[in-house]
Amino acid sequence: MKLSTHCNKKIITKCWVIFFWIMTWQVVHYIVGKDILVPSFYATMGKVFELLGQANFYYDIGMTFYRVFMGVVISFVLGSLSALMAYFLPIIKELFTPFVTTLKSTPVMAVIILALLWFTKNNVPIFVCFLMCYPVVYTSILKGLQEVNKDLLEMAYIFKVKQRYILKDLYLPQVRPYIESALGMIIGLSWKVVIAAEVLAVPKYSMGYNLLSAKSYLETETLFAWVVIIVILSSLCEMLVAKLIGRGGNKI
Amino acid sequence: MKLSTHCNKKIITKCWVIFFWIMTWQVVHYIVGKDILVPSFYATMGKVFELLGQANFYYDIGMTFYRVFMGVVISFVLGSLSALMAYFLPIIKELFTPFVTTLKSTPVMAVIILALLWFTKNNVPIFVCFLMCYPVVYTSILKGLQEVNKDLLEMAYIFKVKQRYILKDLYLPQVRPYIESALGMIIGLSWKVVIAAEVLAVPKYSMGYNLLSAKSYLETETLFAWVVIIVILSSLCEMLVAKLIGRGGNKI
Amino acid sequence: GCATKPVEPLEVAALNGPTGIGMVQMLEEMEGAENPKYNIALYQSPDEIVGKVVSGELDIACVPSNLGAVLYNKTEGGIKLLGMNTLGVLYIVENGQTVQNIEDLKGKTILSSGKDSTPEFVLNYILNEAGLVPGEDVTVEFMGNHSDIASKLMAEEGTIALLPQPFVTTVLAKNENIRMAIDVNEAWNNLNQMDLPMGIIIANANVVKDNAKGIEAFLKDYEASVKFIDENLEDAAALVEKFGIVPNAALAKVAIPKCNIVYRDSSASKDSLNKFYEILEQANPKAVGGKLPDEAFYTLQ
Amino acid sequence: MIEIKNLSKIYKDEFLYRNFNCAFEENKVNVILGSSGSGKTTLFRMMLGLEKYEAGQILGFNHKKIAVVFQEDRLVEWMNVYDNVAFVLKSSVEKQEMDKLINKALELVELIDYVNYSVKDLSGGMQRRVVLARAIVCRDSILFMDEPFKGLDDELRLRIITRLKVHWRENRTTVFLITHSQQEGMLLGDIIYKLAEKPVKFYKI
Amino acid sequence: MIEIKNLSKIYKDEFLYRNFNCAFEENKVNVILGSSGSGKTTLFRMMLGLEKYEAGQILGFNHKKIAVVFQEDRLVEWMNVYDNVAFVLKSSVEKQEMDKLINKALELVELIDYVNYSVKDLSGGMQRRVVLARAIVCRDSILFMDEPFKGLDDELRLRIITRLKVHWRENRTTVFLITHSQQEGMLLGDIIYKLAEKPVKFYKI
Ligand SMILES: Nc1ncnc2c1ncn2[C@@H]1O[C@H](COP(=O)(O)OP(=O)(O)OP(=O)(O)O)[C@@H](O)[C@H]1O
Ligand SMILES: Nc1ncnc2c1ncn2[C@@H]1O[C@H](COP(=O)(O)OP(=O)(O)OP(=O)(O)O)[C@@H](O)[C@H]1O
Ligand SMILES: [Mg+2]
Ligand SMILES: [Mg+2]
Repeated sequence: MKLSTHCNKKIITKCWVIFFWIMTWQVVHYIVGKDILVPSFYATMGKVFELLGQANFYYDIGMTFYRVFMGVVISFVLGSLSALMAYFLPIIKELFTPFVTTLKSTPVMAVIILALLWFTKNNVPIFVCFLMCYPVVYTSILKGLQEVNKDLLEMAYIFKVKQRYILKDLYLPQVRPYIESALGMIIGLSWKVVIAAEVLAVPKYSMGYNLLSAKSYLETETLFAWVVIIVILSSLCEMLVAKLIGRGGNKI
Repeated sequence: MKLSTHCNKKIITKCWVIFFWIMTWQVVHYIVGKDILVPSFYATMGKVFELLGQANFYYDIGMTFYRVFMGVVISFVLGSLSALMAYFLPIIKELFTPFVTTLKSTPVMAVIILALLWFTKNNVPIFVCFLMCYPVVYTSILKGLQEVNKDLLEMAYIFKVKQRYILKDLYLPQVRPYIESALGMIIGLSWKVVIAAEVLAVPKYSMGYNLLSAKSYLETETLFAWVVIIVILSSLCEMLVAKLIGRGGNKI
Repeated sequence: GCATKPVEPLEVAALNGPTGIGMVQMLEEMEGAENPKYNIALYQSPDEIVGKVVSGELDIACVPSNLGAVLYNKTEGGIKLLGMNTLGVLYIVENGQTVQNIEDLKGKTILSSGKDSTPEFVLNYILNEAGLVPGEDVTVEFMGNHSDIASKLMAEEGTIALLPQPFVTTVLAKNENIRMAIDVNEAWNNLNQMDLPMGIIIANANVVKDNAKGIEAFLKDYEASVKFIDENLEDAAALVEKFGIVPNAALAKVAIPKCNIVYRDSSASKDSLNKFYEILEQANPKAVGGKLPDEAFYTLQ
Repeated sequence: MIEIKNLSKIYKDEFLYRNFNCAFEENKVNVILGSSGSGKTTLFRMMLGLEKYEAGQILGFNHKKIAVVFQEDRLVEWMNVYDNVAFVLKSSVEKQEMDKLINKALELVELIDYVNYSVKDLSGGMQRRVVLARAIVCRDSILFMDEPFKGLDDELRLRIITRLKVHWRENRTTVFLITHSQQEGMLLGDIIYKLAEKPVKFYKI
Repeated sequence: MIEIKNLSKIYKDEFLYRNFNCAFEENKVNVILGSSGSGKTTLFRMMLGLEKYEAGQILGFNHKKIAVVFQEDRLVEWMNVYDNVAFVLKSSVEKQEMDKLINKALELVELIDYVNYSVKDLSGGMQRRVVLARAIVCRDSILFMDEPFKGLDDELRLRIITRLKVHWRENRTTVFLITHSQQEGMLLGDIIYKLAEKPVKFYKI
């Protein structure tokens, strides 16, 4: 009983918040006063539902989702592995630091032609996503590892606890906030980057392509509808991951 | 004496690392076998020095640097302020969460027309940089605030320590690793993003414009030279900021 | 009172390509002028121009021809056609010797940029007319921008690509194995007995109404500028380099004549433009903003 | 008078305190004894307003200044000894007076030679003494102390206790002192309470 | 025999240990007394290999199993009581035997009712007892204990000490025990050492 009232209250707050932002949107719409620059919320939602009725829509989403998923997984796995290696082996850290700095600041545009050569069109967005997300994961997790409580590590070392338990029971829970913050950052980032890269590489089935054509034809409502869909999908992903992480272990 | 040998050793390692990556570059150059895709290190360095001799070069760099600087400062200041507000006022957090999620996943390309309308050519890159960096700062610093030691806060509360000392002496040192990791991430990101946005908005004096024209005219060596310059500048920035932070307070 | 007021300069936008080349003389004249008649800015992408046209910040703009129709429809008649300034500049180029005419493209892959814009529609049209079905007989691979295609063309033998000027010139200068295989504009001309309109000049309808004199003067100057380019290739090339449209004058000298820079006023452009729009509309109505522009687009009153 | 009325506190569906009543005297040293896990720290936390309780009232603390020795040290790790003590003072005391007060407190706990040591470089007992100094430096405050002498050797502890005793008598300080040592209780306490376990009952000794 | 030879340790340009020599007996309880800040914990840390020293040798620990009660608790906050104890065992002991060992150890420290409590929900003294259990659960290990009974009330402490005494006698455990209480030293120690301050000298009592 008590729990459910609490839940209800939370949902009501959420509704108010969403209402607030929709109102802000409408106000901006009226101020700008041009449908082709800022369409109304109502028109945008209309377009969203129109899109939902199309068969191709799901295929486009599926393909883009696949790329986002691969991009996130690859950059997360490689990012955490290399952060781990860099943490445990100073020489690897020395080697990786300039590499990651380079990755962090190399403009995507400059390597896109190499990317197009190395990968097929469908995979270029995955590569670009990796390029953007990997340094974020690496930086964040390495920082997390460096902040791990040294007292507990000493304790485990003295008791000759096996490395695998130390990793699982001591490192993981303490690095988790950093992992969460990294994931929180790259999930949003990856949607954005994959779609931007789709605009550059133009794979046949992709949300980026739809966005591009909406823009070329000045169909601002469709453009906004896609943005709404992207934002919703990315929030869903984030919520899903938060759930999975929350279940995967106890909170620190 | 002892210190200087230590320093020397570090520098020697650094040199080896850089040498290693240059070798890797050359190997890739030979494998790809086409100057227009991957020019040699030697040719690229030649171009770098050629660029260093041009007067315009410094103006371009100056303008881009100004944009990066503004982008970083604005997103850092607003990001930390809003993370602070979100941490202390739950209602603000509720309001901001959907906003930040939206920012995190809105493809830049989709708002570029709007951005071009709202800002002048020179400032669009700053706005785009903000769009990318702000959520990173917000997410990271909010996470850091949430991980602050509650015991010490209780202690300060009981002793009726003034809020400003609590912020300065308790929060700041504990949130610092998160601040550092956020700064580490956005400094690289901002160079990349500002330059990408410059390619889209093409302000008259900008590195992005140079990159673009190098690419348009298929001058791959110049392109690589610019990438090298960007990476060096971004590393310098990062080092500078690390120094400033390191001096600004004691390590936790 | 009107005469004493200093005249506000007209805000003019052109793209950093052939449309910009057409204006180099005007750019040169405006530079350092006391009271410039025009504020000319060169833009890299149409995106920027779109936003500013819609908001009314720009008075005159040079845009790709299909974008003119889109803007006309989306702003509900807020713009008008001033004239046509660029004709076809598209070529199919090849790193090799296999393609001599359109039929040779059967079974091949063509790289192209400009998804959803003029190059795609034109290419599809001429392929269809030659009895080739795009997607079945010929694979068309779209890429984000011209320079990526150009790089790939130079790096890999056997690549076939659809490229506009002045990229074609740049690529040809960099690698002697690359040659122009098909002149797409010629093909279009043969099929339609009409020019292929690539770029047009448009103006804000309010400005056309309120400042008819200014517009008229602009068009005169533009025509003069085009003539100057035709007659003084050497000087024009130098200016093109000066304003950073093409990196060096030597290259510009080769590229300019291929860019098909012209000036046709609105009535002279109407037929070829209308034909072009009809073809686009058949392919995809969105490409002209939903429907064909009506008569008002072409008339200046 | 500090009064606790009908206090009830539940942990994990079990009453730790149930209709608990008691009154403490001001300007006295109130010692609280009780076995491990009997609820002493919880009582402190409720009195300090750090822990919620299911029912009852705690009266007499309105707007009074309070200083605490928590059971755990709660030192600010990244500060030196001086700054740790200064941290709780600088919101209310001038710099110059603060210096004097801090020196006095550190002398009392025999740490005056370590003012500039980072607390990480101190031994466990020395850290505890910094915690002690941080509490006693606050004049005119009600003192809450949860095993303040934990980890100090007998001789040192006696010396400090003797000094504190004089000090508290003079200033008529209100002190709440949790300890496990009967001896300490006897030495310092004006009144001694003993807790009996769940739900807690109080005995004055 | 565990031997320390010519050990020198410098902190902040001052000798804490200087050409320090001593020998401890195996299968005995070696009690170390000394005032706060005299260098007891540092000695432990050097013996355990956690702290570097400028010169000398520490012999006799090769490949021996070791269990420690650190001066601070060093509990794994996000685990419950059982898991905290199990953490140091599961690398070497089978699940079934582990259960038995843990139960015995928790019974010894009177915490058997709290196996599933998160350590954050325990009182300070109870947490200390978990730390104690985590060390004594390791059979065949050399025990290093830095004030293991800190924060326990007198009665409980005596009960635990009595049990440990029997236990250690039976198993001929090698124990190093730091304490501040002479009484504890007398009760448990086979040999008692006393540290005199900087640079440290040792007296056998
Ligand atoms: N990291 C360090 N840097 C400088 N000095 C240190 C450091 N660690 C310990 N010391 C000094 O060494 C001395 C001995 O410390 P140690 O922790 O060994 O004392 P102890 O005998 O364990 O005292 P206690 O009973 O209070 O725990 C202290 O004076 C302390 O200030
Ligand atoms: N957060 C909590 N959740 C559940 N039970 C708790 C919590 N905090 C304390 N307890 C329980 O309340 C009881 C009293 O705890 P408290 O910390 O007050 O004991 P104490 O008298 O201070 O003991 P000690 O001398 O060991 O510090 C203990 O049995 C403990 O397990
Ligand atoms: Mg307690
Ligand atoms: Mg010690």
